[in-house]
Amino acid sequence: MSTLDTTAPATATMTYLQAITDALRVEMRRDERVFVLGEDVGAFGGAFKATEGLFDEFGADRVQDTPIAEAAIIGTSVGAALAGLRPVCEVQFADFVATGFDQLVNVAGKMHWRTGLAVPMVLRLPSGGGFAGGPFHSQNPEAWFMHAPGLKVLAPSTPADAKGMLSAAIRDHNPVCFLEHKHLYRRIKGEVPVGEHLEPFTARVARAGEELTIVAYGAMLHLALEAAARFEPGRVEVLDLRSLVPLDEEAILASVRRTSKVLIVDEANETCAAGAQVAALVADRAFSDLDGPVRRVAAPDVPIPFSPVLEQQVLPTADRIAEAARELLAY
Amino acid sequence: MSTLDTTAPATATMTYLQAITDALRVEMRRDERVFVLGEDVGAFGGAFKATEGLFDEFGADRVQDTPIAEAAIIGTSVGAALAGLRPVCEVQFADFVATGFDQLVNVAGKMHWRTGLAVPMVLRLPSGGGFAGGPFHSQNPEAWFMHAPGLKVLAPSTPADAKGMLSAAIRDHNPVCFLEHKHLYRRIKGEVPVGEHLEPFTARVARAGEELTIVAYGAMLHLALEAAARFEPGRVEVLDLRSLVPLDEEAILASVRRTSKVLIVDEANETCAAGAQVAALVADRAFSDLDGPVRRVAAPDVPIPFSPVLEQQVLPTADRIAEAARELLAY
Amino acid sequence: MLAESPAPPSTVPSLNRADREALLGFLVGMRTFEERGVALYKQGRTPGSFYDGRGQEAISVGAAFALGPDDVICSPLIRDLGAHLVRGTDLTEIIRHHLGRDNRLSRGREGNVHFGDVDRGVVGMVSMLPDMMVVAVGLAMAFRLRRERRVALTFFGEGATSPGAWHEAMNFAGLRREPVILVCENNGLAYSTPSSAQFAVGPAERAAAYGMPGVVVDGNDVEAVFAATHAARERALRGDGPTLIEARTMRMNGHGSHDDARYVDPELLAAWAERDPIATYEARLRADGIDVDAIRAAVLARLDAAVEAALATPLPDPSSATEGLFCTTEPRPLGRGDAPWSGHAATSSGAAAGDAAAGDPPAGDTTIEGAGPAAGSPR
Amino acid sequence: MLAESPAPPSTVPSLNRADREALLGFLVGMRTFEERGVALYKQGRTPGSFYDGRGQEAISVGAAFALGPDDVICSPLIRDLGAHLVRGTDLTEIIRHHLGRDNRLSRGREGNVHFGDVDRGVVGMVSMLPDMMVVAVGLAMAFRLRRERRVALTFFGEGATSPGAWHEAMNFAGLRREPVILVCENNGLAYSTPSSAQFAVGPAERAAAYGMPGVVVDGNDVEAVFAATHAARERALRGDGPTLIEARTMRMNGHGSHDDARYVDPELLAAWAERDPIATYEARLRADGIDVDAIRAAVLARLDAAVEAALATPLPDPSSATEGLFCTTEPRPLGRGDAPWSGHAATSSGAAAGDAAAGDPPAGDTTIEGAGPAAGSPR
Ligand SMILES: Cc1ncc(C[n+]2csc(CCOP(=O)(O)OP(=O)(O)O)c2C)c(N)n1
Ligand SMILES: Cc1ncc(C[n+]2csc(CCOP(=O)(O)OP(=O)(O)O)c2C)c(N)n1
Ligand SMILES: [Mg+2]
Ligand SMILES: [Mg+2]
Repeated sequence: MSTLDTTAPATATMTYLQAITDALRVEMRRDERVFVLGEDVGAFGGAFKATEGLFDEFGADRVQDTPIAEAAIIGTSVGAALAGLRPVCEVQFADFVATGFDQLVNVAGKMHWRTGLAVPMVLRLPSGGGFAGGPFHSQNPEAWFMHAPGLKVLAPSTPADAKGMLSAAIRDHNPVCFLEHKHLYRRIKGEVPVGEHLEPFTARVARAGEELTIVAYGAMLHLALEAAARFEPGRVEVLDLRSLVPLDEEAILASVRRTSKVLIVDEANETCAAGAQVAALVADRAFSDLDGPVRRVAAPDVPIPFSPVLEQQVLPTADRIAEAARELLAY
Repeated sequence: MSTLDTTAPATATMTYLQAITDALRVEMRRDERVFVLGEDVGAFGGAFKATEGLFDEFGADRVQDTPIAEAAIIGTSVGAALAGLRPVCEVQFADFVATGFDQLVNVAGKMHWRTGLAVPMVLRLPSGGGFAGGPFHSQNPEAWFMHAPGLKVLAPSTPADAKGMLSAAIRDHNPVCFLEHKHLYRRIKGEVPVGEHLEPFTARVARAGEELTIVAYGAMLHLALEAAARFEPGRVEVLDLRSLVPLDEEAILASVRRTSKVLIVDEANETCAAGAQVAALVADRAFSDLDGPVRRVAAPDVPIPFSPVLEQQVLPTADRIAEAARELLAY
Repeated sequence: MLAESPAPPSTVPSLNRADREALLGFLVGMRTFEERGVALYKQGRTPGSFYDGRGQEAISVGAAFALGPDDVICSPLIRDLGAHLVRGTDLTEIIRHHLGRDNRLSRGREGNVHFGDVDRGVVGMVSMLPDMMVVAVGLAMAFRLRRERRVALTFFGEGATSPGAWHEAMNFAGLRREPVILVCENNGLAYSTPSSAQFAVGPAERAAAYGMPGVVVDGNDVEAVFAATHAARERALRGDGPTLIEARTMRMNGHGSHDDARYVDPELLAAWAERDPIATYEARLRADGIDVDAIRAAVLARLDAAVEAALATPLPDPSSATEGLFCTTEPRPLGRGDAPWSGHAATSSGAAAGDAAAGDPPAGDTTIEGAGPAAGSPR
Repeated sequence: MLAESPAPPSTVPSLNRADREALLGFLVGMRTFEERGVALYKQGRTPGSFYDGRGQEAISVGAAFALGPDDVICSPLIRDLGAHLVRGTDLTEIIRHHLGRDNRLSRGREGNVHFGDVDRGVVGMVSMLPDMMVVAVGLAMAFRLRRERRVALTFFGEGATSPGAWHEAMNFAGLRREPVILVCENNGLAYSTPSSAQFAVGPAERAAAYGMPGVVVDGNDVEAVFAATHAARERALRGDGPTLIEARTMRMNGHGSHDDARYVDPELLAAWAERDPIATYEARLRADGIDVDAIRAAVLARLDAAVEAALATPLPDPSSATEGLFCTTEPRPLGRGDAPWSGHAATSSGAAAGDAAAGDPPAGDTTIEGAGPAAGSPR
């Protein structure tokens, strides 16, 4: 995992959630223009406790509770960003972004191209399913943002990436949608560099292999790794996209050129998902290297059900990924 | 062009826009549950005159001017649909749908699957560019809807289809996003069956060919036909998708299996567009039939510029489609 | 000053002894159900999350009790279980739903208080606040356009008055005088956020900005909520348009069962506990000679049986998850809910609600299934 | 009753002769520019569409005239060309922009009144109404957080008070007392839709529902608009929060140049024509001995030169269309706009606007480029 730091920093074990809080704290200490806002992010520390402790350290001006109003949360952040501040706003669940969608795609996303004015802001989006959240607390809306020019879209899978990419997002001069997967918050722990830590918006080979590339990101990365581990070492490569916009096309193409086969995993609903774009890319620019169809494992096009037995039927599982990998390897 | 009627109906020459008005009039006469609502759709007849004459014939209850409030236009339509009416609402420009996005994707789209309650409503979306409308009056938002389960998505390219598919959408029991391309409104004329006319939500071979399939819909269909006509007859097939949800996968696969090559055209921004889904479908399920890469011509990922010289640089043109077709034919 | 009260209702609704017994049954039904729900959740038997309306029972019960059978509720929210009970939705089905078992309300697709009952004129909520309020205005519009004598009723918290959807719904309702009743449950909190960080001016005061009356009512007094809703319904049926009812109350538990609500002042909670809507109503009914304990016992017996039946229910068939995204058959219409108030009993359509408002119910009442305390308790 | 007026301003702003000449120059500048714009559009030289603010010139001119150089306008809308002129944006650039030629404001990416001027503290609008109002509240928040003495000002039509974004912006502004001035241009029409089909209660009356004053002002009286904006600015700088100014006016042309506005009552138009903001102001200034014809002549000369220069400008380089989606260098800050009112001249920051409000401008004024009639005319 590359960092922009040149010296190897000390690390600490953190959950994915702690890594996020750490990034916020480090960046807020470093740059007084950075502030956070959102529903219940203040003294309460946020619905998931991502902003815990920040109110005490930075006060009410820099850790702002807002009314329930996603369009205003996003839109006032755009204004603050135009004025030179660096807002990091939280939508309580990524699902609710639909109520502030217009400010995001039409105001924030198009501003720089239209006017030359930068909108340095981060929209934190606790996303994804797997814990019986039901149709309105489990969505993965990233493809909507990918289809809206001018937004960067990040979806880290590890604590170190969560910290490094959130920090880099805060320093970026553009509106960044930061998808933090709720189901990783407390389940995933890892070594995270202490202090300042930045990760570039590129993909990363999470496991090397020669015969098949599994492309995944967010929570699906872990299922992809689990599935890959069921095959002999060195067969299945797993590529962690980490960033969806910009999409690291070269890393995808390089991997597929090496392995000749590709399986793409989306937790999101299949149609027009991020994986559809990856598939289209591969089918165009790596066509002559392909030795098999471009396969996908994704949630079918239905809302995410509540009852765990139904939810597991809809969300990709390590079993289904391994099964698709097996078929492709045998193709 | 198939219709559900068994007798061949009389036809009349209509513009694409007149065909839409005709569909509204015929369906409103046929079913008193059908009513239209939207900004300025009443006595004024709508920004594009699609509802012209309806107010005089059907009165203020069935042709309702609304305040400027897309979420309420869509949300009250959901309520009226739950009560058994058949609202047809107009968003003045498709671009503004982002302000009512939440009601569409979270309320309308998920209702039947969640509760068993049907939401028979149509959302008319004047969409697309090509007339110096600039970044906020030229968008093609259909991929957002395709990525939101529970919405049907139609995008006709001819007057007859516009009428037949709008009529069928009004009779459908589900929320339907009906993308009517503004640039076709008055430029495209054709023979349209008079009286009741229904078209199924399937694709249609607009021009037959053996060596390459161009997949397109909406305004792009006409550019695709123009490009195809530059090659010898019988070489280039043009498939008009007409419906994006449901997507006529069999028609796409059948065509590509025959021609072995495919070029997909999107007026929308490239990333995660409808064409990405079509490309992913082909790369998976027609892989063994392919004799060349799955190519796309789409708008690059920037807002649609105002100045015609810039707009023509961004939107697909017949030249660029023909150029890509030439390359693929030679592959 | 903004007008905070509407014209006095043209008829004063009366509640007879059976009505009061029924009201208490629903209140106790909601409380005991939710207590059991919290326990099942803490035992790990309920997936996801659990939300309750402890301390707010009088609002959903009192409001729903004023409705006629053809009226539609769109939607009861997370504090509004009482509305479902009043409409008569089967208790076992509700528990099955909470537990993610197969059930007629949601087929396991939805959880916690995200359910409606199509057959009883109750549209289930979505999470996005207050989207269903907009939908309720649309239902009311349909009723008005068809000249039907029915209303739509919607619930929302004071925090849900901040999103833009609230404004759009208020504007459409007020401008077009839709027959809709807008019940704001002001419990002073939106998750951890107090009203002082939510808005500068209270909800009822804001109603005037939309050309409709805003009525403040004691949300812990079930009869006061009933009376205000009844008046709002009459007004709507007269064609005079919507009413915003702000029912003042207090959320006595955390936002959900995962939330210990440490951020709430204990003294405030203690003060509100004195005004508990059930304890106070029980005392009143006891003083009237009503056998409160019998009502409680009947409610509990039903609850026990329902929990047992629900726990014995299988999980939904996994393959069902992808079925029915689109409606392919003739749409199911919204059905008629129970309308247990005696004032509705004179007619079966509820159209004569105003006329039938005074006096005891006529004999041979067919709207309420059964009689006596059990009638008012949840099924 | 809702409060419709704020406390009287603490200082009464005074306009000297040069100010009045400048104001007339801007008014005439807007009118003549737009008349020329309509002509260019009808000649087919302007792609897309053309919108104008005929009859409403006094609002954007009067409001912008009250601002200090560090204040930000976010955003002038389709009837607000005057605000751009007051801030000093180059006229030739604006015409280039309209014609889709290469230009510094939009590089041909945007058309009609969709432009701002980064260097002059003007953020260009988006079409979605009233999104930029929310952004203006965010700018004001930043000013408050940094304890800067500046305000944000936003414009919106009465029709744009219906979308949810309006409510969210009003709530954030009122609750947090942001230093923002909310200028509602009530011209009675939203495209073809009259106010009677837009809302039940007028915009200024609704301000009280957000805890802020709503001031009604004659939108055809440039000095009245100026005074109301000046008072709102003082209030904001004092930390007392936002003001909604409802400027009543009439849209004298169609919604855009494509619209013949047959739906507007001709008698109403005739009545408003009597109150034309330019004719009435010209009469007043003429009575004061000001050489109105000289102002007109100077404005016209500048306009002619600008149109000629713009028509000679090349189209943008097609390949530039895909550049610069993302910002890759240090963000450009918003610059300072012209603040031609003499009351600002005492300081260059505009911070002492209130203090410097009375009396003639000091000699050696450096804020206004040049002097006399031409100073107020568009560049
Ligand atoms: C649009 C939207 N944003 C955020 C949320 C998350 N959320 C769920 S409940 C809640 C608080 C609601 O407060 P209030 O409306 O007062 O209802 P109460 O919980 O007090 O009954 C929030 C913020 C939501 N459901 N919808
Ligand atoms: C959210 C949104 N919906 C619809 C439109 C289309 N539209 C453009 S201007 C307009 C009328 C605006 O009326 P008003 O706010 O009164 O401004 P005016 O044109 O009178 O200056 C409409 C409906 C829009 N721009 N934004
Ligand atoms: Mg509350
Ligand atoms: Mg107007």
